[in-house]
Amino acid sequence: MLEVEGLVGGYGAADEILKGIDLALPARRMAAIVGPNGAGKSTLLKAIAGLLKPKAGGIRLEGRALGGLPPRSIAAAGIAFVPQEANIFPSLSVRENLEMGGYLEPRATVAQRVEALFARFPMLAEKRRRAARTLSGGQRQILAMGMALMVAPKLLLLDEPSAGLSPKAAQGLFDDIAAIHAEGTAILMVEQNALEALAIAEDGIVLVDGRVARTGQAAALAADPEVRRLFLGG
Amino acid sequence: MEAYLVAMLVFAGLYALMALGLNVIWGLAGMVNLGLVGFVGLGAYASALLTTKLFWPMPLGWAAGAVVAAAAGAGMALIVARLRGDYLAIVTLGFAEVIRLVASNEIWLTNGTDGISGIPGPWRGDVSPQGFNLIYLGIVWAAVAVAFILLARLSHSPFGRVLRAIREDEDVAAVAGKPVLWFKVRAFTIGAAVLGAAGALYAHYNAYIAPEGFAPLLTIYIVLALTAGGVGAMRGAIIGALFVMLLLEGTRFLSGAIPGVSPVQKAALREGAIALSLILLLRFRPQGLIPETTRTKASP
Amino acid sequence: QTQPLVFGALPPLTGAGGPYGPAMLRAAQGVVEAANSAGGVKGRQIRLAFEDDQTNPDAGVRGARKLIDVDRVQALMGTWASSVTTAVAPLCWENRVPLFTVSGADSITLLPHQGHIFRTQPNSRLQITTGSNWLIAKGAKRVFHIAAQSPFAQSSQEVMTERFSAAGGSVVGFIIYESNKTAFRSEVDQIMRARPDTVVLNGYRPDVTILLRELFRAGYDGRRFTFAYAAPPAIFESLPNEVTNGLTTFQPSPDLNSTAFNRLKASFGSTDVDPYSAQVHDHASLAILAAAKAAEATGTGIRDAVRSICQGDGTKVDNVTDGLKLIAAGQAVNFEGASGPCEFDERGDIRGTKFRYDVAEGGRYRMLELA
Amino acid sequence: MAPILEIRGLSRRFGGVVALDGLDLAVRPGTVTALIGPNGAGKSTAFQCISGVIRPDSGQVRLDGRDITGWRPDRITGAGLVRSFQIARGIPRLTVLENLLLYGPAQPGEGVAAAILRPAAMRAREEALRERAKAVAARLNLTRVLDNQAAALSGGQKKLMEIGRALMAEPRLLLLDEPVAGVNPSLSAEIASHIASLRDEGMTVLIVEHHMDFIASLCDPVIVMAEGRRLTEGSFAEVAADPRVQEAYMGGRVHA
Amino acid sequence: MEDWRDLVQVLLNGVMAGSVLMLPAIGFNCIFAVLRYPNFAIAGFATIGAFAGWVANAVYGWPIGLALPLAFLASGAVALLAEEAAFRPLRAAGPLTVAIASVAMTILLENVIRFGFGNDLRGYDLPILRDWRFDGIRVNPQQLQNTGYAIVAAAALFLLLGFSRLGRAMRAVADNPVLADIKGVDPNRIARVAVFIGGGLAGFGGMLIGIDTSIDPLTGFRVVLSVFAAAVVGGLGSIPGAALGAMVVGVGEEMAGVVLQPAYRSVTAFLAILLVLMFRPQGLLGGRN
Ligand SMILES: Nc1ncnc2c1ncn2[C@@H]1O[C@H](COP(=O)(O)OP(=O)(O)OP(=O)(O)O)[C@@H](O)[C@H]1O
Ligand SMILES: Nc1ncnc2c1ncn2[C@@H]1O[C@H](COP(=O)(O)OP(=O)(O)OP(=O)(O)O)[C@@H](O)[C@H]1O
Ligand SMILES: [Mg+2]
Ligand SMILES: [Mg+2]
Repeated sequence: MLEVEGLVGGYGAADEILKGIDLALPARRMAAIVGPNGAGKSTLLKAIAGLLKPKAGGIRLEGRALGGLPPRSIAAAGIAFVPQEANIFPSLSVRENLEMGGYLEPRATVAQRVEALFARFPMLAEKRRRAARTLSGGQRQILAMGMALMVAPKLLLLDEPSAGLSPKAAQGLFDDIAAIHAEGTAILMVEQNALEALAIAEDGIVLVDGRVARTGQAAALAADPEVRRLFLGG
Repeated sequence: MEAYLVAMLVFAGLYALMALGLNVIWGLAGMVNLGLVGFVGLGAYASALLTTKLFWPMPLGWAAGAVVAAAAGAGMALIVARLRGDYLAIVTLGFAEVIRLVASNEIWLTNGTDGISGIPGPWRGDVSPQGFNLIYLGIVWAAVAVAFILLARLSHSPFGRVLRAIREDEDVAAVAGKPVLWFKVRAFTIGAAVLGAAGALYAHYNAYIAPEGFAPLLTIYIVLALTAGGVGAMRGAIIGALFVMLLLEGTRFLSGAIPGVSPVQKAALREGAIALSLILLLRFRPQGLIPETTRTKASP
Repeated sequence: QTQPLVFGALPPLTGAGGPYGPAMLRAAQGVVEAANSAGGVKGRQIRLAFEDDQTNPDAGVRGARKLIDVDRVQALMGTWASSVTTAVAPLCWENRVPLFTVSGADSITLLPHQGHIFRTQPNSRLQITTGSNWLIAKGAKRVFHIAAQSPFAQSSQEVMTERFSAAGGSVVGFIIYESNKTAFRSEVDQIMRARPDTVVLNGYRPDVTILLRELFRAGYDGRRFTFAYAAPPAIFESLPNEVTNGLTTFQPSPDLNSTAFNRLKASFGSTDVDPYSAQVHDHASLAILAAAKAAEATGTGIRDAVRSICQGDGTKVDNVTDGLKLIAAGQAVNFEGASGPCEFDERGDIRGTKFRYDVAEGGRYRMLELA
Repeated sequence: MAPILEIRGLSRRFGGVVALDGLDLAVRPGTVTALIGPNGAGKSTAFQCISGVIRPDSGQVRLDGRDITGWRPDRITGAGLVRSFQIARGIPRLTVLENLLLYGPAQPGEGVAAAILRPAAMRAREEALRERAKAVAARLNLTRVLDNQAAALSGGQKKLMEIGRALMAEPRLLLLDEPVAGVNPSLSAEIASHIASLRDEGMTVLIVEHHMDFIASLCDPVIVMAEGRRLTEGSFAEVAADPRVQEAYMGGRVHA
Repeated sequence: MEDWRDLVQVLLNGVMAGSVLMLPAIGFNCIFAVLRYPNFAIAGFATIGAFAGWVANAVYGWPIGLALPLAFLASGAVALLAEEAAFRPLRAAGPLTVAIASVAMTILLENVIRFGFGNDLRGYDLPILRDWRFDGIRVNPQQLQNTGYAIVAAAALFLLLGFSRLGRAMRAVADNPVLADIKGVDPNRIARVAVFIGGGLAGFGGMLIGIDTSIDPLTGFRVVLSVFAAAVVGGLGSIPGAALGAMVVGVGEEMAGVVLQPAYRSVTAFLAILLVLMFRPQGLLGGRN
């Protein structure tokens, strides 16, 4: 469903952070991307989501070229993205943040999904009227995830969704991700909590220095001693 | 023609000095100061009054102009310590208006809107008008050079580094162990001193000052000069001042060449052209002519 | 001698003086054209260079520098704001360029100008004394003086207090206001509370327009008295007649049947002549005639010749065409201008001016008297 | 041994939210103490109050027995306590190197006269700080990006710089707020061993973290917070065995 | 002050003065709320609106009720043009750079008007009504009506921003334009809406100023300081804040005669501003950022 071919891109003068990425994600599949800090994982997701103009190479969703489209068009094409940083609207209330998550959805659906999310995350319900800037680090992370769940995307891009979550919350989050995936959504997820991520994903991708270093079945990668030593911390 | 060019270079030097002063406060420390003309005015009045009423020697008057403005700058920094960005802008704007209104209304001290005339200039009257012009050109640009060297050193020192940090995130600078208020006060004081000195030099060149001379128009010119040159870079302040002076004066000659328009329309075209050039400059060089660069490299 | 003779004008074309400057410049240009068609000064054509002083001393000084150093003008004319005039005055005398001005501040001619300043505007003390005397004669007892902050607000007040108390009346209130504002309601309330029979509006066009409107709204029905420059005929375009009816203005004026004034009026066509344009008309005429009269058409020559062409027993002339002809013929002339007889005392102040008083009626001015 | 940091009855509310509700805790010198607790327990708020960035409503913070409640942040830093921010707050337009140098203490060049005259003392100090900064950067895998503006860092690199800056200040007591969230596991293991060696050199560290392996390998004791109060304290094994902690925090699954 | 009525009168005068500043201040804050930069070109937009309305009213004889919407549309369109041509490419360089460019834009617009219309003062074709008097206190029906216009516009905009989908999107773009884009909002479209409304309100307000006084190329420039002050005191980006701030500045200025002298009008207003900011550095109704 998602195909990335020879993708080269970056920021301004540093325009070769990604040095030729090839990957393919079939429909309904989940892949976890792992790799050292600064490898280009977030850059890859940003490129797919339309935040960066690729310098070379192509990105296609169901055969349709996405390269060069603005983020909103990519969102409309069915890709939801949760960025690693700056992933909430600080001065909007929690409720409004969720509503913004469903900006492209019909009104009735939005109201319904907000209630569903409040039921799933009581913390959000409790703070629904508070400005998002007052949330703690972990609470923000949950809100960001909640915003992505306001739509029913074909492909979900997650950049370190579990960062800053307590073990319990992280576990809940991974359960949720697995559930969303089970409902048929394709997921591309960057995680430093690599063992957890590889445990629920089907495919694994190791990104090093702007290149795909290894790909394969998630379980196989997680078991590979070389990969463990270099990227998974033991 | 030469006399005119020299005179305009004197003005450009005075503007450059003001832009340098503003750059310390705004460019480095990030405190928006739209009241710079107030500090310029304070310096001008202090020096003019001391030299004409108390007959202080000129250099002492200039120094006093700088000191008075610096004191006001320190006070301002203390008062507005909690304010940021645009909130600071309105307070400083207001400050300049207050200075102008006090100068207009407190006639016993400032001679009101009549202004103060007969302010002495070095060797003025002893040498030819052009001789005086040249002497003043030397004095003003020497002042610019000294200010530039000192301020560039400040800017590239650890002191400048802390100011830049404060400009972007006060909390972090505080957690880094820097007394934020004390840094702000020093930056404002230094910048205001330069502005005050510029004002004093201005007064003794024109021989006359009046409250209307310290209207917001001058602030606009200097702010435009600094932005055109590049906020944060000391060289930018000087280049920007020269650029603005070139625009102000160059447009005179261009607008003179347009046929078929009335004088008011010419004046409108000229001012419009100045504004448009600045907009275009920013449009194509948003960081100004000399963008701020960092000097501290890992491998020198 | 084929080089043209250059004069410089420095009127406010933008900024607070913007409503006045353009007409002032036009008046000067008209005179220069007339002189050129009359053959110029000793065969030399005249060029009028001008710069906008932006109603700001800083810009004024830069403009004056350009006129003096680049255009090499032999005379400067048409400075309006007192601060601009005072700022450019030192440049003028240092460079031996006479300066003709309409600024009213008393202090201007007190500068050490070595004869370089000629002021066609009666100084503010004289104007306000004359105006006060007239009001007293018309029976004003309780006057309110409201003045824009300017170099003569304070001295006007001193004169008025002195005049009115000497005549048994009083100045029942005095306000200096900031002119660059859009609302003066509380000021008007203060006037209403003082119950004056006369309000003297000592400001400029934009603020006087607002004050008149506000006085009308508040229901003030006493006399309103102001300078003609603050309420020139153009004011009828920005205020309805109900508001302006009864407004009295005064201005220094030539004899009623002054041909100079009428000619200027005709050349202005639809727009009306305000006192400042009349004065600048005379600036240009004086400079041209003086240049023709002087041995050498330089700044110093002009400075020294001005008094010889505008006072004395020469043939009365009211325009440059006739004047140039007579001077070329070696005759003495006495120029009488559109703003008055143009006679200067030793400080450069205008002397012996008459004043005219008009009242607004149905969207135009009717002259009350000339005194 | 007397605690280096002691907190008594610290309370802070935001509007209707009680973020801290009478927090008591003590950190013994020479330890790496962990502060853990569910999201929203008040850990970061506690750091804000301790470091002087916000004022507590009531309660006391003592450093070496000295009451530092309500001090300005720079004074607290001067007294030897430095904290990092949970959501990395690099000075965006300074380079990584400059960000690190900024935290260097005792730079005489921060005075106006010295900045202009550039005495040898200033240059020497600058050189020393620069060497330190490079060493710190090397430890944190930041050498390659030293000349990058802080805004041009990856998420994880920002967090690493956050740790690096705090280290530059050479504090006696270091407060780290989720230092390794978003940091690659291999690197976070290295960071753990670096912190351990700093402890051995005499530094005291208080860490908020959610990574259990990191805490288990490094921290003793572990203080658990919930709802603005201290819930319990003990070795990692002790608190991990506490059913209340498991229920509120661990969610039953522990990687250790 | 001899009488309580005098005090009431001063307050009332302040409200009248403030209501003239209100719409431009709201326009200013409307643009600030989304784009986060102070747009000083609001002065130019006000002048454009005043002149557009004047042309319609005095030249073509339109009634004021029709000329006012035209003033809104004309200045809104000019604001949009200025934004797209000049400011948008600068946004990346930071709010202050845009602010400076907007000062230049004001000078440019002032001179465009001057080129076309000269410096003459002009008035609308409108009778001037006498004040109503209540127990010695005077109110002018026209000024009251202007206050009414301003309040209605403020309320409408407040409701729009606070409760509609568009309003939410506007605030979201203000907070985090990139994230808004990711969620499907076109930040540029939202910015255009805000700029159009803000510029339009400024023009509408400019015309009200013209109705109350008279117009010339400096009409907007004369009030820009007070407008900016009103926006800041009320809290940057806050619509009701701008309305409240305008009242504070208006009353502050009218108090000049009571506190100091009328010549110190700006000073009293400034002191009021300083006082407010001392206690609320983010303005009366401003949120923290
Ligand atoms: N400025 C604020 N205004 C209102 N509420 C706030 C504010 N700051 C924090 N809170 C609330 O206080 C509580 C504690 O927040 P804090 O950031 O201290 O949590 P934490 O323990 O650090 O959580 P995490 O592990 O998720 O970072 C949270 O419920 C949070 O929403
Ligand atoms: N805005 C930017 N401008 C220039 N360079 C950038 C920018 N953002 C990131 N980089 C650089 O691009 C490289 C890749 O960054 P990216 O954010 O993709 O890393 P990552 O793999 O997501 O790392 P992490 O796990 O730390 O989040 C890094 O070296 C970083 O320094
Ligand atoms: Mg990343
Ligand atoms: Mg936290």
